[in-house]
Amino acid sequence: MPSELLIGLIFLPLLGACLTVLPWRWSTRLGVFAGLVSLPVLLVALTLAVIREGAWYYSLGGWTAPLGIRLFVDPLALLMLWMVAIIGGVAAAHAWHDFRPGTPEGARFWPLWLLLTAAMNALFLSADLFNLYVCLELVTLAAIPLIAMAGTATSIRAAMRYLLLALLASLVYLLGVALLYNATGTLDLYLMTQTLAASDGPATSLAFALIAVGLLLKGAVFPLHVWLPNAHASAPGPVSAVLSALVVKTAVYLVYRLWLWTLPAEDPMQGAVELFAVLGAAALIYGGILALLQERLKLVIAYSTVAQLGYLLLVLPLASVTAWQAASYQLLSHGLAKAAMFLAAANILHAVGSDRLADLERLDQRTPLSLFALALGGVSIMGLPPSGGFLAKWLLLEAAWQEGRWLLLFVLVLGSLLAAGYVFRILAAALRRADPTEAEDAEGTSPIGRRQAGYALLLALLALLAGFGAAPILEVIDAGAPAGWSAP
Amino acid sequence: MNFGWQALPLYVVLISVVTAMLIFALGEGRQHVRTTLNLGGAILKLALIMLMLLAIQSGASFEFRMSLLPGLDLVLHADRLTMLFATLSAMLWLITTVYAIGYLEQSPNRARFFGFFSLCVAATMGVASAGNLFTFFIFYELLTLATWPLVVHRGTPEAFAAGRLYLAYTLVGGVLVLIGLIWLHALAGGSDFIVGGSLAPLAAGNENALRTIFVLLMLGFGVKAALLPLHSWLPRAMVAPAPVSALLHAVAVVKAGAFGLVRLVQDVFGFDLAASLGLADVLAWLAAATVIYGSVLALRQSDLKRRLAYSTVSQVSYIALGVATGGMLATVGGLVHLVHQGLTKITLFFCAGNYAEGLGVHSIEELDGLGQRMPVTSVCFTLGAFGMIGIPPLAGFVTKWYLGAGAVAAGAPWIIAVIVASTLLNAAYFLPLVHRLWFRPLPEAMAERALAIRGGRMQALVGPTVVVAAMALLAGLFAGTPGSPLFWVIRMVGGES
Amino acid sequence: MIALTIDAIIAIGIVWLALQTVRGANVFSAIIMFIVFGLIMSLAWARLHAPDLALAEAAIGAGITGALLLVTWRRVHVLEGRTPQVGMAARSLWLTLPTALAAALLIASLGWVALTLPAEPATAGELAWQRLPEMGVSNPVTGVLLGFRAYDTLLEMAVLLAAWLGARVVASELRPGALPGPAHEEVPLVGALLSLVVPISLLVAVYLLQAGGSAPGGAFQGGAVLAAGGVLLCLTGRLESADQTSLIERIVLILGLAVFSSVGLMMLPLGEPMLAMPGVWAIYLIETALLLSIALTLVLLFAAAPGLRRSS
Amino acid sequence: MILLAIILPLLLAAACLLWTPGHWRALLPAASLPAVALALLPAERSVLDWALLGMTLGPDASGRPFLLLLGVTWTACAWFALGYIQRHVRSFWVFWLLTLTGINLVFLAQDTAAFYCGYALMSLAGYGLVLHERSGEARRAGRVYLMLALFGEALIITGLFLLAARFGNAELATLGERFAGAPEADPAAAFLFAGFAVKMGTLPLHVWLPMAHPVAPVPASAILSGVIVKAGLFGWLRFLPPEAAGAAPPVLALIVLGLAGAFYAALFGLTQQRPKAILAWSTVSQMGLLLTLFAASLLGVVERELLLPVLGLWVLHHGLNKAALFLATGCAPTTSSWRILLFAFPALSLAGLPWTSGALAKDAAKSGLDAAHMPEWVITAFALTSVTTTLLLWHLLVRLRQTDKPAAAHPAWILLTVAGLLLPWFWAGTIGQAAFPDMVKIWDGLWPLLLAATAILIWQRAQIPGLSLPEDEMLALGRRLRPVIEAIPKVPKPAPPAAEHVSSALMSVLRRVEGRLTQLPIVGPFALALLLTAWIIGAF
Amino acid sequence: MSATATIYLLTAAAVFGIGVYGLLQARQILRQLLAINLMGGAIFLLLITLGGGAEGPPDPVPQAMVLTGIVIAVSATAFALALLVKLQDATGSSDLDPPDAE
Repeated sequence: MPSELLIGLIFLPLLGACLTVLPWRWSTRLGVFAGLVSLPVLLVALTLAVIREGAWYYSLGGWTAPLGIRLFVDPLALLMLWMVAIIGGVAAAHAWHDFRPGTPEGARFWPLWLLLTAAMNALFLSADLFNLYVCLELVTLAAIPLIAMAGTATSIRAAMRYLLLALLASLVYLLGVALLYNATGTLDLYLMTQTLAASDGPATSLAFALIAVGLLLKGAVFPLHVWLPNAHASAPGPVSAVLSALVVKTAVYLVYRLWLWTLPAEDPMQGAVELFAVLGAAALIYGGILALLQERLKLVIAYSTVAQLGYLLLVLPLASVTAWQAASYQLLSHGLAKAAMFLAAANILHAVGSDRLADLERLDQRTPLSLFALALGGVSIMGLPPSGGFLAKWLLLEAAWQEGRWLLLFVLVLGSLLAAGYVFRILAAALRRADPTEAEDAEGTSPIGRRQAGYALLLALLALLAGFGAAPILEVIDAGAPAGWSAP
Repeated sequence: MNFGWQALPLYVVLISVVTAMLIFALGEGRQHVRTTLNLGGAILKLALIMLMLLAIQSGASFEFRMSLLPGLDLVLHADRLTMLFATLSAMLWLITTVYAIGYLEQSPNRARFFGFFSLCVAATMGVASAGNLFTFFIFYELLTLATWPLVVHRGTPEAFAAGRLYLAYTLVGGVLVLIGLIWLHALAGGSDFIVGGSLAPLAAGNENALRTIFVLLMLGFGVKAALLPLHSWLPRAMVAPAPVSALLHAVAVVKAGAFGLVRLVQDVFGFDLAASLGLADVLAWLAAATVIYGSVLALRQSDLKRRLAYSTVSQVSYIALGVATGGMLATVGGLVHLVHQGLTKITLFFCAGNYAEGLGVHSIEELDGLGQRMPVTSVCFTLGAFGMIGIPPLAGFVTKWYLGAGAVAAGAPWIIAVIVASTLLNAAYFLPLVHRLWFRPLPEAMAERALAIRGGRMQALVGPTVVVAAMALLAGLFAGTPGSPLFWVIRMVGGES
Repeated sequence: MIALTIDAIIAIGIVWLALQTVRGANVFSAIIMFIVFGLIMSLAWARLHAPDLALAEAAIGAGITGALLLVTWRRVHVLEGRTPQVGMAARSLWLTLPTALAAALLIASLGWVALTLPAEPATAGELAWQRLPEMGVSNPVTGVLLGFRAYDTLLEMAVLLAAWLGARVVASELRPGALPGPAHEEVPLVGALLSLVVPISLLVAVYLLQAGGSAPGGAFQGGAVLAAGGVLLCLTGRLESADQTSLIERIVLILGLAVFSSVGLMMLPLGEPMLAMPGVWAIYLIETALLLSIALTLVLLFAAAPGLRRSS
Repeated sequence: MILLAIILPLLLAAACLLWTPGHWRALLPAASLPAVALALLPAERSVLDWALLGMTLGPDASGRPFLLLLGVTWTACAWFALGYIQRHVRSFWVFWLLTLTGINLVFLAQDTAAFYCGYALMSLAGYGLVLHERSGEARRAGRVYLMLALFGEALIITGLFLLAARFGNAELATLGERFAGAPEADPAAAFLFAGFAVKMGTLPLHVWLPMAHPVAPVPASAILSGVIVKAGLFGWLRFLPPEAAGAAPPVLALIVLGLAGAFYAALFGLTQQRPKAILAWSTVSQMGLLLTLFAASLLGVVERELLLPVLGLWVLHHGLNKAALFLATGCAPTTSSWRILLFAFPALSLAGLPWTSGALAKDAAKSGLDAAHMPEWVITAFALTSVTTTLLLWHLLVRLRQTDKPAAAHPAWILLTVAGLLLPWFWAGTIGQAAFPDMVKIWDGLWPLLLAATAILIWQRAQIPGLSLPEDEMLALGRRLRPVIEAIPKVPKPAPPAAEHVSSALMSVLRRVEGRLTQLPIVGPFALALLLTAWIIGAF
Repeated sequence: MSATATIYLLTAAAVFGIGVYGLLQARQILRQLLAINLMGGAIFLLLITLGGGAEGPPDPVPQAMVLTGIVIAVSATAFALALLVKLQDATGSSDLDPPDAE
């Protein structure tokens, strides 16, 4: 039974996408419901199964690896799937208003959205390098049109740049896969390990280097982040949320998989984690500073993503159970918080008509709920308690401390200060009053506005709650720590 | 986790959180509901605290524990120190709320204001009842968050500049605490506050680590406590409305920092360990320097609230000074100042607010002759000023008495020089104000200016002022009475060390 | 030796054409070079014992891609009346040099690594040969595509669908379609030619489809050929763009994905694993659906139109 | 009664704060009557352990003369003030009554904290009295008064801290026994001595006194000079038991200081022009004498026992007479012969004319000093101060005649003068010091007066021109020095840091970098470089 | 390794490099897309050659992969071309980095 859950996670959205292509309104609704609402239900069952049975493989078509393609589910995958379900689901609910079924926009939006969901689910479950390539391409090709749905010149330009670099990234990755296949005779992530341990030579390391660069490009890691800010900032709100919270994480997820699971512990290529850490540190600082320099709300949030991704790479050299917890929790809390912020930003943009920081005065009057969601998300991003982000930062610092990485510690701290800088810059802009004596104007928020704000708030509250519910989550996560990281 | 009777500290914190949320949800209109909520929350909280106080008197103990991370618990408990701070904040919150309702009448963004106001108090309660450093830190940072909107409440460029500075300082301070905390966690695990310190068994071999940790935490808490090189945010934060300044200075932010220092010395390191590592001296010197420096700078301010702010810089360090001096007497002096400074300073800020609201008076020069226009406020101000100087029988005297005696008893007579010098400086910057109030002629323009507070507003503004002034007076006058802050502190220190 | 010479010539041709594509005097000639590059590539595939690829490269890589490139080039450059720009000259040396250097390093290292790779037969490949009989088809490539790695193929259909959906999202309202309007001037011979070519393409497609089981060919090649027929119909104005995607078109578009998924799911209740093929018929069923979907998607992508209809 | 003494003035002060004193103002002088009762009625003691740090209040032997002085003088002066004060009436009475509360507390306190509480209240409320006229001169005087008062308080509190560390809120009565041998004794005693010396106007801490007393309204000057300065002495007596002085008390040094003050002040007073300033300097001089006596009482327990009544008598005598003289300055004493007579009684009493209370006090003092085995020159010098005092009071009379403006003679003045004549005798009787002088003593009292009279005659004959010096002699010196101090060059402020420029430049650079980075030909090589780096890390 | 394999491997390496260079250097997006397709072709060539295509019997797995890759490439190219047209509509330029932006 549990394995059918995996199938459901991939194929329900996929078939849902097929349904939404059909022209009827009911088919779209049915497709969306089948593809999105079912996910949390499946995941509850899956979570119980994972807790009960631990990680397991599922061979598609009954063809065992290395011949066939396997699915693999473990706590990390489970975490990512949950994020897809929750963040994707809430973002979809938010999108429901702007992209109603039956309208031309809705007809264009939902199939892509469901394909994106299916692609991410497939990606997080796949255990096959080439299959992952297909998944990555599907993610890219589903995500970029969604960016372009905004229709503005900036969004088109951003989509184009994203597309070109994503294609470059995919191809670089594919080249690596080709080399690896030849060197190991298999495409399975987990079978490969044994062969890799036996083989050595420049080919596998070049292959991993290629894969790394491909993933770093897709994951928008400094200095290869250049496509991200505009793409994320110019997309429609729910799309931005999913892009920042989930899509870029796919690449990071694969880096984790490859370096922590596939690569043997003693492989010299493990040295690349130091490079990742350096890049992560640079991203943290650079992204933070750039976020401080932005004049538009969504760009600030987008650069914040660049910075926050740095945390995820910084963890790699630490190799401890704490570091593992830190990485998982950062994945989760950043996802929730960032999605909340983008949804809130979309509401603000909608209400104000501009997301230039200079135009955002008196937001606490105009869009109080969205601002609140934005602020709560910001709290988590800054890593201030009580929030999931705080716990993640705490774990990161603790992990860095345990390993005696002082420089890393410094960078982490600096990064969080920069984050505080840009978050509070937004809030300051939002609370500003052009004329302090001016009387309040009771602009009522429309019911729709309230509902839309409610979605952002929901995610923000989840990010907040993550600050309290860590113990059970981490208990599950701990069981999935990669080999070598679980030792106390 | 235990959500029953034992979790009372949690509920005390939650009351304010819920109040805040309801206020946010209520929005800008519905003034009466909001007022009812505000006062209801404050009174309920005070009642709960009184209940806890009684229970603790009769030997009960409270603890709420919840695992946040493996090996790290969120602990809320209630020891005597908690109750001291919690009672003070709850009481002053109630009074300040009344005051703020009057103060902000007709001004915009009240929902936001009162929401964050409540949140701020929730954080303060959390700080008070935190049972370990980790929990303390959580609420400490929450406090930063909740205060910032209050600091920038006016929405003017100066307010934002002040807010920026405030954040820069407090966030960096938070980071320092965080680092220290992580280090400590690595050394000692999630150590709870234990009277006399929980680190003593670790001391051997870890001296330098512990020293560094102490300094990190000290600087971190020192930011909010406005210790010497870290104080500049405080005067700038004066752009906030008067109730905020009052709360900031008397109850919440600054006190949280000072309270952190107390916890650090008393319950984390323990005074003996801190002293044997030479750390208590460091803190004492720093605090002493702050005491003097703050006073000297206060002398140079011509804006009333800024002068009060620098006075706070100076006065709050008494707390740290007392605790760092060690010994029963000085500790009593330091801890009791937690309450005394709160009462006195809130009086002064209320008065400053009354002057500002009533006659638009902000600078010291404008105080001339106001004793005639606003006699009650001026009497309260005078009482507050005398309390700050430490003139008996006001509360400030009791503090200084114990501090001074404690300094000698602890073999650090140089501290007397600090206290005396500070007293003189206090007098030097407060007495001219009193002089202006009572002995300068009232300028024509001021005599003709209409008093902007009257009617119900008058009661809401002057009433709390009188109440806190009376409390500041009575806390000193009846210091020997059972139930007075001094009495409580003496029992606490005497019973525990 | 002769074989080696041929290989060398093909290789030189490939590299030269690649260079020409990149350095071509103008975009148009670059596209032409690229199309030729694709054709030569299919020769290389043939030389490398990959006839399936040779077919696919010719039909898709060179054919459809080329057609897409050319029609887009026309829409972007010619219709706008812009003078084609010189390819490389505009970048300054400071921008060119690092790239060139890096590319050269890349070529060197890639070449070196590829040459030092131990040429050991791959395990997965060996297994595929061994277990091919279980699939019921004799073409190992089809076996892999629709059997062992059917999941890849399924997702690939999703990619194709996503591409079409994406193209719909960014469809230009200002410049509808690349198709000639109704007033297109008819060349006399075209009609006769079409009436010959289109049925042939259909025939070839069907042949490729059924041959895929045992010989080179399959849904992709067949679909591409069918699409080529469709492209011709478009180019000659037999088909013109419609404002809406018709229901049939929609169904055909998702047909591949839906049928593939359904067949895969079908076995689940029977206790079989997902995507286990119930028999050869299922492979052919899926292949047919894939062929139709691929062909229609490619034609629609070429036409850059929501849908097609017969010209009035 | 004790509480009444504290609370009555407080209540009246509150009443005055709220309402301008109206027809009930006649009550105001009564505020100080409980003190009289406390001085005369049998001792009682209240322990108020709920108040402050645990208060104990009650009159004792050393306090009674002070209380008597306080009660009588204050009542009389208040009576005088009822009519005299016309401006800032409320303010005057509030401070008047607060001062009264404070000094009551000082004289009644039996524990350290309560004493200090009263002392501080008295000092600060006294500021209001000094400043009553609100003139520029009053302000200046007030400022100096306040600064020195605070300085004194600071010294006192320092001393008290030192005591408190050992004894807590020490009960004053037993302080002496416990003081002995305590390591803090010496520094505590030094601080306390210096602190109270400020109030006493002991050289060189007297600066405030000649400034403050003249500017205050007449009744205020009267109590300042007559009563409040005595609080300093009272503090000495309370906190400096003979045991406190330790092994080698610097008694002689203190005596010299006291005598020097007595002579210096009297002589300096001769250079003054304003009657009240002259009287103030006289007070400084007299306080020097009290210091001498007090110093002698430090020698040991026996000496203290011996001199304590003498000090009490002296306090009573000087207080009443000095207050009477101050009131006299408000009653145009030279405008009629009976007024001159009335003026002469206290003046001559101060000068020590036999049969006056002054003579009584001086005799007692001399015999006390004798009994304390003081060197002969001390006693001689002590006697010689009568000469200077006489000269000074003569000078006062001369100045009064030149400046007097017509004014009504207030009955309070007469009352006080009479009290000054009689009360010390009465008091001496109650403590067994009253004795009619024999001839030796009469001569002892008379020769200084004769000497002074001779000097006056010579002076008038020789027509030596009067010298006029400012009242605030030390501050005047300071003013001379100011240009010198200001000439010291100031350290220039450093230029504002260039950090802002640097950071904004950095920001614009970063913006440009980010703009460039988005271009493929730039980000591409980066990616390739990363690739090679990663590869090199892994492969080599 | 056979000579044929060597030849094609080197060809693949060269074409990939040329593709990278072209992608990064080209101004027009059309050219960049061509370059991307060249890179794809090079990878496919590498896969097949390494998959024993030169010696036979060929490994069917890489062949299937390449087939999938080709379809993906054409999908991506098709979408990119549609986006290009839209880009020109929206910005009036078919370049990402117009010369004046430098």
